[in-house]
Amino acid sequence: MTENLSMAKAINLGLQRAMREDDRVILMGEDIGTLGGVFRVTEGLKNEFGENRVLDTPLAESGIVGTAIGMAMRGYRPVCEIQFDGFVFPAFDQIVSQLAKQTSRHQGTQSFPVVIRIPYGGHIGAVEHHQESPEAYFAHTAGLRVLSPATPSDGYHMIRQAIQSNDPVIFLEPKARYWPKGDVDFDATPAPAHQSRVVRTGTDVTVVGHGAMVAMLLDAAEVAAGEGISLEVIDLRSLSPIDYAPIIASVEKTGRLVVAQEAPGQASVGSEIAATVAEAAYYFLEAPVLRVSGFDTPFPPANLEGTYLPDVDRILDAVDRARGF
Amino acid sequence: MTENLSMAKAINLGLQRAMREDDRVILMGEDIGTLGGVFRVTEGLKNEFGENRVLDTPLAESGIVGTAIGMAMRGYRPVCEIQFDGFVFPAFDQIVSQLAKQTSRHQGTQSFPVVIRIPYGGHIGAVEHHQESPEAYFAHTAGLRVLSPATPSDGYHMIRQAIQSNDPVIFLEPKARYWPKGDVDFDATPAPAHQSRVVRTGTDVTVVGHGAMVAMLLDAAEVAAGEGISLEVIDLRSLSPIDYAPIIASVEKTGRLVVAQEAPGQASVGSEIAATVAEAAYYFLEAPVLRVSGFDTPFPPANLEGTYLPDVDRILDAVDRARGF
Amino acid sequence: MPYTEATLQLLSTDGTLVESDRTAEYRALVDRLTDDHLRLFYREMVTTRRFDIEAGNLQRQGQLALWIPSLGQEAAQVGSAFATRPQDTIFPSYREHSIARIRGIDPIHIIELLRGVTNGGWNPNDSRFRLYTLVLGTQTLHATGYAMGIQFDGKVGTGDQSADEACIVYFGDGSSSEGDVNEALVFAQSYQTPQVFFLQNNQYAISVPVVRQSRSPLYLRGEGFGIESYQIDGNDVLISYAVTRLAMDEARAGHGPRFIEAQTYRLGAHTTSDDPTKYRESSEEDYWKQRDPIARFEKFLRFRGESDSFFEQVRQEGEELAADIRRKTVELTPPPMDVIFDHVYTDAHPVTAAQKKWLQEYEASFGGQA
Amino acid sequence: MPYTEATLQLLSTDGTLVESDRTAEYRALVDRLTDDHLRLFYREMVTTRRFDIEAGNLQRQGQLALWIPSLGQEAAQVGSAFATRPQDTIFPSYREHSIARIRGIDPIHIIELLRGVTNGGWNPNDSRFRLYTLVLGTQTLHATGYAMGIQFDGKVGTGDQSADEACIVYFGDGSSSEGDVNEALVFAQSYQTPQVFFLQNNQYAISVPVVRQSRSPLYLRGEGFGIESYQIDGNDVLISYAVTRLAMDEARAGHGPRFIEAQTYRLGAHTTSDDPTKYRESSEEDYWKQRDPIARFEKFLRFRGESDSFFEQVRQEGEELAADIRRKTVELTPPPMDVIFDHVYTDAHPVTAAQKKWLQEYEASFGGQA
Ligand SMILES: Cc1ncc(C[n+]2csc(CCOP(=O)(O)OP(=O)(O)O)c2C)c(N)n1
Ligand SMILES: Cc1ncc(C[n+]2csc(CCOP(=O)(O)OP(=O)(O)O)c2C)c(N)n1
Ligand SMILES: [Mg+2]
Ligand SMILES: [Mg+2]
Repeated sequence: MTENLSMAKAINLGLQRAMREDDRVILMGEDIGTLGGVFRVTEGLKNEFGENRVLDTPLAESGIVGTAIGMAMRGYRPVCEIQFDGFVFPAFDQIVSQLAKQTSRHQGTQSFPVVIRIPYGGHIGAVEHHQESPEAYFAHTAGLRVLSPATPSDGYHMIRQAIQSNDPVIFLEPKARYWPKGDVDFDATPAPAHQSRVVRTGTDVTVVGHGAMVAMLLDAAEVAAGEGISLEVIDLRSLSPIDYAPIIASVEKTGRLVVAQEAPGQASVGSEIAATVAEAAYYFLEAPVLRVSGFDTPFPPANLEGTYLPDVDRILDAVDRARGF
Repeated sequence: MTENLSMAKAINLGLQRAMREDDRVILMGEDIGTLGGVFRVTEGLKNEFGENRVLDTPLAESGIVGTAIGMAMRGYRPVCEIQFDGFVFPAFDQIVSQLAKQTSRHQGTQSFPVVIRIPYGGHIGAVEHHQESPEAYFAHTAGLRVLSPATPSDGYHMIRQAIQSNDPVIFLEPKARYWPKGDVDFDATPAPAHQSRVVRTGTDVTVVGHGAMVAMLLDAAEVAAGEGISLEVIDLRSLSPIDYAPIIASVEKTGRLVVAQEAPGQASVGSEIAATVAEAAYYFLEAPVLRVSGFDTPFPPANLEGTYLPDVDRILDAVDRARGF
Repeated sequence: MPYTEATLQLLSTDGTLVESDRTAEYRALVDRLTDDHLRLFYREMVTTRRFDIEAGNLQRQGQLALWIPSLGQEAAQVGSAFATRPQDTIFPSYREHSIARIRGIDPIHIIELLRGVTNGGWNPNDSRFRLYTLVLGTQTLHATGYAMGIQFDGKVGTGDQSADEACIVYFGDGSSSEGDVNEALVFAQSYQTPQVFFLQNNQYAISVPVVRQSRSPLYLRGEGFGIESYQIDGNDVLISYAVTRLAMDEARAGHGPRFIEAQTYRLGAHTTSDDPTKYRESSEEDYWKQRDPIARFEKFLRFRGESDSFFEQVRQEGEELAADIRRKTVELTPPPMDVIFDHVYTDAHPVTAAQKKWLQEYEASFGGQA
Repeated sequence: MPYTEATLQLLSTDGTLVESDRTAEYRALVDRLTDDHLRLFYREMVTTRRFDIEAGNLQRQGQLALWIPSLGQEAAQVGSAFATRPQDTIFPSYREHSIARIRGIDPIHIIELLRGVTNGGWNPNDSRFRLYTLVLGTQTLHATGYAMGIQFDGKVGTGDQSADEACIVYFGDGSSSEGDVNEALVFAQSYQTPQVFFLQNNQYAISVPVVRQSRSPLYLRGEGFGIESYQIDGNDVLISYAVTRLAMDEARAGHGPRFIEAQTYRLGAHTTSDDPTKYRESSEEDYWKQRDPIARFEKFLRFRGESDSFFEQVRQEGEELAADIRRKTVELTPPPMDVIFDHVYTDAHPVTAAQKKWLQEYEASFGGQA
């Protein structure tokens, strides 16, 4: 069955299906129960599954992730919601020193299937700490998997895959994409979650991104097409591990790569992709890999987010520069 | 006056001098007072300056950094010690959401001259969480400066520069280099802390690294020289910002670059350097920038650290591969 | 019900003073207040509420991204704020609009923050009212560190209350669960900092009732850390003033930190994004409306013979403030793009400098086309 | 002095039982212990101490990178460990060697951890003794989450103490300052988890005396969070057993969490890297040596008529354990390099797979030269 849904609703349905299929799936977070989450992603779930499976937790992020780890030790599959990107850092120690390392520390005796959902990214005009893109911190951390859907369909399928994964997953939900609708085929067999995907084919320059940036790249490709430039757009979907095969295959064709992200550029996922592709596609690249990122500054006041965040123009500027080599 | 000292002692003297010169410098941390720190870097300072300037704090890292921020608001210049690399994460929120952003949030009305000293890195055979290299997390975070000395001389001068800086500084002290001695000229005018430095000139391949890796690179250069290969070695010193000028100048000469670090490679400082140099020195590179890193796994049990950490052989392997292009 | 045996109160819901041995020392402080003081309390509560309503309207009209009302919490805030001395430093959470005003901050700067014009808004060294902090609880540690700085400066316990300093930090019932708040209590008790922890228990953390944070009264939390703690009726401006006043005096005198839990209620939504009907009963709201801090204090003032003209005048002031804010808000312009880069670091920084330059040139490159 | 009015004790320093109304219910529990039980308590304390000394020797001889002794804390540990039931789960800190042994773990696995052979060491699902945790306090939240899992499973408060479960988590006086421990208390009280918080107050966090963490007794911390709390003489194995036993029973019965502060003393160094003469007086150590948990219990057993041959037999067992550990330690070999990559993830992972393969090929490339 296919329905036209927002990503928020798609993830909601993905959570619901996962919970129906496996009663060891527990949701936990601030305001996710009665209220259904500040983005309503968990709406209705407490009603259906009760307060022992949809937990309105005390207000303490380290507590949320730390207790989720303990539940995983007991065989549960907790799905934590962090209310906003900027509020994941109080839980950072539990994520980086505990969750990410537990599987290795246990050497095969215990899995840690904990999902941490984080609404992230800009474009919503919100106050400080509510528009950040913290993915680099997690992509750098061995032991975690990091996913970010860009469409309602991926929202539905990837949250289910994240919950099915036996590993800790940081699940980054692009807030800017919560509301636009798209078709979701509930019965489709989804691609593996770690695969990146060509979402528009082209021949001149490859552009890759994730989350809300994918729609921006598609817009840019549309504008570029009007100028006679053909962009191939790749949706990363997984930020750790990164599936390089489609990227390299694309670069072998186009010879040019632009990586776009909202996060600050320094020591970021964009850096990683640029470095790896520059090495792996060395003989095919006709220009250096160019990166378009948020500036290396704190996220500015919302009035300036349009200036801070990469937009179609900045992407096309990089495309032009790549073509200029 | 020049003396032959260990880096631990050099930093101790640097702290002492900074405290004598400015009575707003406050040291704080776990066991740094009476005990002088688990690495004895603060030995004798509580005796000299008293317990209001050398604080044995309660055991709470977020508390240490959070109260340091408050002291900075009051005009103090706190220098926090985090006992080991792996224990900085409980303070991560205060570092990333508060310390790093406060200067920008205050828009010129308040500076945040807080130094966070972190003994880091491997080679000491210690248990879990005691051998990590967390620099990527900080290098990715706008608003912080990240320094790492590789020699006693830099230990002495750079800690003073870190304290003099009006910005937050993450000061990473390579534990493996705490004890080897080197000359320290107390009266020398040091190079600016953010500058990288060519520490051995060469012509075939440029190799860059920081902290304990610098000695490793010099060893590798020595071995390579025996095989007739000339390596130019660059000590990064500052990981944020990175001073690319000497690196690019070197690559313009050698055409080849190997970046080495103990940290896991994914989305790391090494990725950033590789990506940036691949772009900035595009016309000069005769091979892709190659990276040698810790594996993308948690730091293994100490028995395996020799296998996990880049060593002379792995560096030379990369050098060979770079030369193979 | 949130009130316990321990709850301190001076002013009952019907606006009469409650006599009790337990509150005698607080009553004495209140008796020393002049009519002008009391009028000031009232004026600040009323005008802030009017401002709050106006800001909510502005948000609905698309002028603000968000508004965070303080409706219902005016007594807890105004009373405690007037209990500080000018040399004391205040660490707010993000809802202490009346306190900002008492500290001389034009509330348009709060509007700027919520409109997305700035992440700060004022110079906290001028007002000794620090910036709003949005990551819950983090400011409690800043306050403790600041209080330690007061100790280093020797500005505590000298016996001169007009020179000694203390600070006060505001946080919510939800925030009390955060590790940082508890670490702040540890440090404060360990170093015996000159500081008051002021917990506004408005019964909710967004949709989550306080019982999820704690099944036992939160002022006991402070006790457990070895800090003298009080629970007050947070809708009684007089007890808020008096208890905070004594606590701050104790802190300034070098007797260490104090902890105050003010039982109050968020009469409106958490923010303009929130819909409280989803998670609470109107009967509960009614209960609290009957305990409205302003209505109660108005009754008290009227008993004391305050004239209609005074109330009318204050109402008028509120209207003027609202009009002023509305005018200033619509005049606000986006900040220059330099705000992104300037002051990220205090000292010169090559990366932000280069990116700023790049952006300027990049923007300039559109000059011809625009 | 660490003991307060509130400190519960059954066995005095001179090995005699203390009579008191306050401890009657605990005394009753102890009276039900058989001679064999009491011998077991003694045996575990003595053999663990001998093991601890041997491990210290091995470290000095370069066989271990580090050793973390439990010297002096045997009573707190052994008593509380025997108070658990097999179905209960234990979350240790990193010093609970006797408890590991009681839970059937060959202490060579602890040696492996400190030798750098593993970051784990045993299968915690077999022993229900979880892995040692080195980031202070983090395990308290894991214990709380686990206890919530017990609740989800309906394994609490069914009235059947032989099927119901609880867990117990150990942490130190220093660790009690960490935000995580306090958040664990918040969650535990909020969800009324079946769980005991067992604080071993050994008076120091490395060099820092407990007064820096708190000027008031730490068991009050638990009270402040609304959790029933006890302070016990941690060098009295009988009170440790009895209070923990009742607390665990309460937890299993669904009456919520309990908090126990055990006043004890780290008789030796923090670890083999540490030199306690730098920060504490020998007079203080002497005070505590006179309160040695083993000597005290030995006196008690001798009063009860335990024979020399028993003590000699236990001594002998300790020697055998030491010899066994020494032999096994020197036989330990470094783990295979696959340990770096395997089990980083449970499911297949391209990056670790590729890096493992790279390393294998890389190492193989030296094959000819080696
Ligand atoms: C660390 C952190 N987590 C979550 C949030 C999101 N958030 C903003 S306000 C709020 C509720 C706060 O409740 P309380 O502390 O009681 O203060 P109140 O809003 O009631 O004044 C939440 C969860 C945040 N700002 N910071
Ligand atoms: C988060 C964290 N910070 C610092 C350390 C370093 N460290 C190891 S043990 C210790 C002292 C712990 O004291 P306490 O909790 O009293 O336990 P004890 O060692 O006395 O049993 C410290 C500071 C650590 N392991 N984890
Ligand atoms: Mg609240
Ligand atoms: Mg201790």
